[in-house]
Amino acid sequence: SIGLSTPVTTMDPHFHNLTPNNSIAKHIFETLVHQDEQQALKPGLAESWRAVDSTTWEIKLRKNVRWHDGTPFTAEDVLSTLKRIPNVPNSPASFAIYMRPIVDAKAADPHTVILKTREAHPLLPNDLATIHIIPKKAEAMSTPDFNSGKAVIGTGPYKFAEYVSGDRVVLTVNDKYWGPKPAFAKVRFRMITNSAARVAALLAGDVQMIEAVPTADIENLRKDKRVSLASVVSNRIIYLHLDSGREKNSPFVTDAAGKPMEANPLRDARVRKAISKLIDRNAIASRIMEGEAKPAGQFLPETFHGTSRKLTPDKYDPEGAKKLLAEAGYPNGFGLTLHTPNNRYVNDEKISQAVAQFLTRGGIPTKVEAMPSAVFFSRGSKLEFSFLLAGWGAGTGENSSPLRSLVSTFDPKLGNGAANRGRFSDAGVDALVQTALTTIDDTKRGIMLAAATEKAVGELMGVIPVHYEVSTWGVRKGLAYKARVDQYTLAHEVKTSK
Amino acid sequence: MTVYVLRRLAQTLLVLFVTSGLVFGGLYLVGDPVEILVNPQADQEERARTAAALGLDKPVLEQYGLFLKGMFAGDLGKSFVFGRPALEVILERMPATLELAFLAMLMSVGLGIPLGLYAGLYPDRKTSKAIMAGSILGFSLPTFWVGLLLIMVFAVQLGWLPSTGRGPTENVFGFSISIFSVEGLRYAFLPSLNLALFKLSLIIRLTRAQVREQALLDYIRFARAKGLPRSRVIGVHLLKNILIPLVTVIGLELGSVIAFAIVTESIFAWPGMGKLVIDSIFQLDRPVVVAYLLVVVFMFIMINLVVDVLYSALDPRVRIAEAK
Amino acid sequence: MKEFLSNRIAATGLAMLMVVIAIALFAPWISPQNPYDLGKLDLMDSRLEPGGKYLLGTDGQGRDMLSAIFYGLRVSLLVGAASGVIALTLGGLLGVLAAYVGGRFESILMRIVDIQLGFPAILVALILIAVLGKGVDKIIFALVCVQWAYYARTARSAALVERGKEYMEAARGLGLSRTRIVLKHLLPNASPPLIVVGTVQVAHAIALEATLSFLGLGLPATEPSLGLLIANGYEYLLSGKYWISMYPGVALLLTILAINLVGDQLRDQLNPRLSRA
Amino acid sequence: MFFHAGNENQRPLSPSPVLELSNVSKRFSKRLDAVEKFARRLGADVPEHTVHAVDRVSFGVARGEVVGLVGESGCGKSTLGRLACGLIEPSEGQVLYKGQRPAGTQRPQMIFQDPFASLNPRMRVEEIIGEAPVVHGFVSRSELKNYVSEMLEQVGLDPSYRRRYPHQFSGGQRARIGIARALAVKPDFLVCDEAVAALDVSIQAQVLNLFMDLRENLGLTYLFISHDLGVVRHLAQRVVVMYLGRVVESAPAAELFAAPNHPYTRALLAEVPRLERKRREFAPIKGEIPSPLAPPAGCHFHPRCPHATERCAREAPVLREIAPGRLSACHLNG
Amino acid sequence: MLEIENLVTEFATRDGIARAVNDVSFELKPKEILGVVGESGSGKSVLGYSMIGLVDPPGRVVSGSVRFEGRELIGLPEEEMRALRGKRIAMIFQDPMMTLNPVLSIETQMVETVFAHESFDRAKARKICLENLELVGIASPERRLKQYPHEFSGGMRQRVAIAIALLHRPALIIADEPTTALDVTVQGQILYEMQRLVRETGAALVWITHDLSVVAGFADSVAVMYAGRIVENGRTEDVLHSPRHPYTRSLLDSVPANNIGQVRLRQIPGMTPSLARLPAGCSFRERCGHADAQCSSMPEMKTSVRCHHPLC
Ligand SMILES: Nc1ncnc2c1ncn2[C@@H]1O[C@H](COP(=O)(O)OP(=O)(O)OP(=O)(O)O)[C@@H](O)[C@H]1O
Ligand SMILES: Nc1ncnc2c1ncn2[C@@H]1O[C@H](COP(=O)(O)OP(=O)(O)OP(=O)(O)O)[C@@H](O)[C@H]1O
Ligand SMILES: [Mg+2]
Ligand SMILES: [Mg+2]
Repeated sequence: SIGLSTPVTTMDPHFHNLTPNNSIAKHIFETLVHQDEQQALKPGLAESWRAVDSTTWEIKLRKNVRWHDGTPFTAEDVLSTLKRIPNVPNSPASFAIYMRPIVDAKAADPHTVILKTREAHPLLPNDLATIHIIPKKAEAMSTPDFNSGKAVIGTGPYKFAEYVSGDRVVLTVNDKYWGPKPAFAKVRFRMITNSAARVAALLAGDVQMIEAVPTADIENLRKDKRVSLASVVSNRIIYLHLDSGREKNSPFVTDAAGKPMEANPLRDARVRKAISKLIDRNAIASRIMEGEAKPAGQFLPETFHGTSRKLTPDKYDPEGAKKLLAEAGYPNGFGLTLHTPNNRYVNDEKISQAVAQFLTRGGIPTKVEAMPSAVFFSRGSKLEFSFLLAGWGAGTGENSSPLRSLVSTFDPKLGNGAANRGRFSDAGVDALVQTALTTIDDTKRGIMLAAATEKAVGELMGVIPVHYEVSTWGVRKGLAYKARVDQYTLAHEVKTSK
Repeated sequence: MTVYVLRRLAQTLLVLFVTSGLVFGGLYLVGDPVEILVNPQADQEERARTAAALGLDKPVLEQYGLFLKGMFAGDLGKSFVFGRPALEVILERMPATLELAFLAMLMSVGLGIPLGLYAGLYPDRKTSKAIMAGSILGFSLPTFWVGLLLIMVFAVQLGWLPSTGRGPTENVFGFSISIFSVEGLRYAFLPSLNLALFKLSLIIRLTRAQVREQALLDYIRFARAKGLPRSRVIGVHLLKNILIPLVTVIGLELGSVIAFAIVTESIFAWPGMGKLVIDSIFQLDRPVVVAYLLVVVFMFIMINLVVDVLYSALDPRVRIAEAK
Repeated sequence: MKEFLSNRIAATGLAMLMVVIAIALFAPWISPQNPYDLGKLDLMDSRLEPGGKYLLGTDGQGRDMLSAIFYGLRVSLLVGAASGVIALTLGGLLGVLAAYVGGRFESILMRIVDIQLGFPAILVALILIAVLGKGVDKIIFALVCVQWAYYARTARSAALVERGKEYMEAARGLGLSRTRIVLKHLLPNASPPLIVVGTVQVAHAIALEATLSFLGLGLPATEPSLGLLIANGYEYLLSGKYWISMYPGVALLLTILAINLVGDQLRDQLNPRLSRA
Repeated sequence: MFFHAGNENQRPLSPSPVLELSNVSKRFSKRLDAVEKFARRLGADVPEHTVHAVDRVSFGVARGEVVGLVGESGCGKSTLGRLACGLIEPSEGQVLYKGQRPAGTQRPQMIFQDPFASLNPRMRVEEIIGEAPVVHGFVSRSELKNYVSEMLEQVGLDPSYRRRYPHQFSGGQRARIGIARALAVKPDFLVCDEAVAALDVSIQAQVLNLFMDLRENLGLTYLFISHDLGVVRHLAQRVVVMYLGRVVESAPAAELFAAPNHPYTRALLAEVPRLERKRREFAPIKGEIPSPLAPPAGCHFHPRCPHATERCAREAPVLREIAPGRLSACHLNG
Repeated sequence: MLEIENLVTEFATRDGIARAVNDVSFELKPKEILGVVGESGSGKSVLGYSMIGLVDPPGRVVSGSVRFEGRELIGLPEEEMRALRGKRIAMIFQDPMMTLNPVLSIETQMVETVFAHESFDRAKARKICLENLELVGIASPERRLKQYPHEFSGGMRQRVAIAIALLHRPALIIADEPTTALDVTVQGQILYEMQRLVRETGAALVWITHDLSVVAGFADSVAVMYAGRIVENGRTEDVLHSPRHPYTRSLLDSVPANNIGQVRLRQIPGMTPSLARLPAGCSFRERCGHADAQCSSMPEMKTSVRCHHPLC
């Protein structure tokens, strides 16, 4: 048994693009391109892929792969999948975004697929790593068909056995799987959303593995002989977004005495830098996160593609900050309210409190206002805040994702800056990101992305990175799990250890 | 009586209508579901697509109009999260909640009334004082805290009972029920105890207070003068006279135990409606929340109707107001 | 009063309650630290064990637990008492009135009660937070919202019984006004279950506030109540850092114990048959 | 006292009486529920319980008069008293007090038959008695204490009982509290429903004397419900006799006691126990006692009447004037 | 059959200890009817409760003995007492509204009394109940059985209570003002039935009342109570026709029948003293026309009267 932290809401792999759903889907279905625990691309149902020219990709499919019902896997299945994805009715979060660059898909032969993109799209393989392939006959199946299990036929290491909404998913091993055999014949995923209860279930032995071990229990579990932990720095950054869009009358900026202030100091990069310097990231990582976080200086840990080698987390430097504030014309500081969700990220509200604590001490009296994400994100997107805390997980595993969504100029037409709730805007950054997005050459693209990051974060502080979350799994003694940056909990990756 | 019941049922429709409006308005004020549902990576186009797919791009009044139209056709809309009819999602979870509620009420009524009677009849005994003090424990600590404590003690430390989850289910008349097996009861015990504690205390205290009110009245003395056995004096004469407020509170608690097992269900990972609705509320899954509220309000109306009808059965002086 | 004190348990309860109220009133002067001032907290002192610099240890933010409990008591008492009193008054009155007036007024009121009862506190709190933001006043408002209906029904049921009794007829015969009959005759006689439900619900309000806080819908985390402290410390329960939630829990328990001991005695005294007179 | 013979819609002949009942009926019925109705459909014998507690009663009471109302237990005396005070609404007919429906402070005061049930168990005697006078403003709060003490003394209770609760009194003491409560609002009309039944004779004497004094000094009017004929005889100027919801006879007290007309009245007087009597044998009532649930046809009294004829079983006799100021409902009167 | 000796029952009140029954002694033989009369509040009801063991806190029987059929009732275990109550000793309470349970039908309340002591089948139990209702003059007993107390008039409730007390034909009946709410015809009927019962079953009857005229024609002997004590006790004729205690005398003087032709009834001057603050000595002293210095000590009960200056 495995204790999951968030409920699995559907068995339809294309219905709702959500980590827990995808995680379960990855047991039953497979993607053309796999990602390893570091999100590095690996052959999946596709043995290989290459860009024939800047807009054409040729994908060679694996032979001798069979669906759970015994029929062989072919290019037709891939085409059906691509056809179904944009057309799942009522989907609250579809996978269509990953398909949008593709303008045409053909089967060159039963085991080769040719994809054409509108313009150069270097990230196509990364996108493909999110798309679960379903058999042709499931193309017309509806979401309820999947939930009932009727349509749940994949090629993955596990077969569907049972799904009880809100309670559990049971899978049995697929003996004919082409890849390595999983260690367990039957897996029960139990949804235990309360984190303390999840830990208790692990300690009581009711489950053998849990995901998202709460930070409060890490220290204790580490000492506990019955369990062991597996952790990794994830692809999720916790950052602070500042209102750098409004010239004046930012809603929650006040002067040091708490009276409304017309000028918006947050527009000034020096002020943003000063705020960054006021935060003791090490203290947050060790005290609030109990070591389950790594101070961040950019969007993704350095191991990821497109990150900068030069950027390091800002040092805690109240003196330097004071100087910068004075330079910017705010020697006496000013007042802020930090808005934060309180049920979205690990310890989100506590981090905010700590940040506020540091800023207050550094001469910027800061209040914290926490709210559930249901309220937070709506208000945040309506730009009702001046200063907010949020997080970003780069699903594609590449630095282009945060660059494009967080610090590119808000532009619905291009799909840029969708999560840019501070309305940071810099033409230089935009240009670099835009070019990078159409550069097929990985090295060249990487350099451009790193440069953009250095400018957007290192220099201009479009967002203030705080830390990367560490994802931790707990397993009973005798089991081992290789922690994944994408936070998926994959039963077939659990090994028995001696 | 018949007229009365029929009138109440007619009022029910109106009540449901008002409820749906309130929830619609309330959730509209809370925030935009798209923000929550959509994958954070999504760009503006995908957001717009989601809004359109879920019908959230229309003005809210129009959405409400559409919903009402559906409601009269018996369709409460599809869950945003599950993509299935909201009512179906709820009804699927209902048996789990109902069995928990049933066990919890059984515990609290079955224990609470006798203990309350005892404490009320012998207010000066040590045992009674202990009962009363103990009952304070039952409601002074937050449920979630007590819940975890129960898990820690009975599952982690002692290992007697499973920590979380629901036991194996059997299909009984089309509902999956877990409490007909010993294994199922083992799973259900801690959560229902957790739920029952508060009600238990309340019922003990209420019973005691009512007993203290009534036990000295002349009709009790007369019943004793008739030579009735003590059990009958207490179990019939006394009990029936104190029952009206008790039945009210039991009805209310039954309703609340069904409707708001939220915390207990999430701590014990019990796959019931409460757990569903809290997720749905946080995800702004409006159709589920609306459908849930309609179901719950309907249930409260029914419970309260039964309780009101019971009043006149319990006390002939209470005539249900029937406008002439 | 003399009679009150003659009961040893009740006297202890009263003494406890006085202490609790005193602590709540004087928290700013007797606390070693102002737990609400973020600038005074030191993250590096977080989760220290009891003893040493901080008598009852510190929480995850480096907040002194003792001070936090003192301040939290203040908030919790305010929330519990204010919401309890308002909801009781409002619900009790409306319920009794419904029973007395009957007819359409009763129907409408009771249907509103039905609706209100069905609304989970979470939803009400969430809507309030979205519309009004967080704060003690909002949480009190939310608690009153979800609790008045409960009182209304309890009060109505008791009043329905009393309404049929002869002394009500006598009161009408004296030409007393409706308001007076409801307030002076019906309400006191319908009150025993209300008082029980009331004392329990005050505790419940405090616990509910804790639950809402636990779900992130309660008070601002920077101004913790006892409930919020318990909720915050909750996650440390399994990890051996018991003090973060145990001490506020004990404080809450003692407070509620005191309220109830006093409440029990008061109720018995309000009943002329039981008081030794 | 002003009577209108018969039970049809006649207006009273007299100069406006203070209290006037015309053709008043009160029925209590238990509605059948769905199941019972259905059972009746199927022919089952499910009776619809209707009690004619008061059946087309008309009479008036003039200012300053004392009218005694006597009758068998369960014949509707208390119900009539409640109707007179406007505590219940008549099913038919009209009750007028000073030309208006009794309401608010404009109504006779009632002293209830059941002393305990009519006292609010959570109020102290002081509040029970003093509440209404303070509310209606005849007494200020500061005078209240003295006023209540005065009232208590009037009914023969020690003023130190002021701060007690009703349950701490004996039956007779409770009855006196009820009387004090009614007197405290300075009524000009009192409906005394067995007001002295629970009192021992010495207190009874004291209270009756009080009633008489009040009548003399303040001109109070009384409707005095009692079955203690000795008391009625002593107090009342006129007596109305009820039987099973109907008035059967009414006459000036002296005349009635001297020469009762209606057979029921005669039976009543014959049964009155007397102090001077020696130990005696009691005799059972002859004939069956009729039920208000199923009153006999014709004259309600005929099953017990020694003079009953076949006509009595058929036809209800009308209340008719048999002598000036005397009315009786009996076929024997011709 | 019934011997009561020096019975004392006290209530703890705010003003102090109130002796509601103070040093009461009397005897009762089978078939004897004892009328207990006295001032309201003089402890008549409490005396009744003391005999049947139903004095509730804050009251308690402090001392004395109640012997019934040779058994001491004071201190008898509750279960044995219960077996006697309703079966051998029955009591009819004073306040008819409060004695019947308002939420149970008359049928339930009667049938359960039958079942408390007998194991008949239901039909037989019902039959007994119907007979007894008829006995006390309730018409349509079949239908009345289904009704609830509040649907009865005051007098009918009282009759129901009497019917319940008579169900088992007890050996001792304590009737606390059972006919105050009844008209004379019905009262006559009940007195008749009581007399018959006494004659046929040899029951003894304690008849608490203030209707002296009923006592006159009905009781064999009379006990007059004042402020918790029996002040005069004797054969009915003797007590009523030649009272020896001044209180009894005044009582008789107040009866309306003895005041015919007078506008005002004679009444006893002064006020009943509060039981918790009785004057020292004879309790009637302050209201008595014959009181002198001797009366400041408590008179003994001598030849049926407790008075220093018995009238002759
Ligand atoms: N529960 C009680 N608490 C205090 N005093 C009480 C209580 N019950 C009765 N008493 C007192 O005991 C005395 C005797 O009461 P009891 O009821 O026996 O009077 P009684 O002779 O039956 O009078 P009545 O003829 O009016 O019924 C009264 O003075 C009364 O006030
Ligand atoms: N609320 C009620 N519901 C049903 N029947 C009632 C109600 N009140 C009174 N009755 C019936 O009405 C009839 C008259 O009752 P009422 O109380 O007026 O009698 P009464 O003359 O006062 O008798 P008593 O002298 O015994 O008090 C009785 O048969 C009684 O059963
Ligand atoms: Mg009456
Ligand atoms: Mg008495």
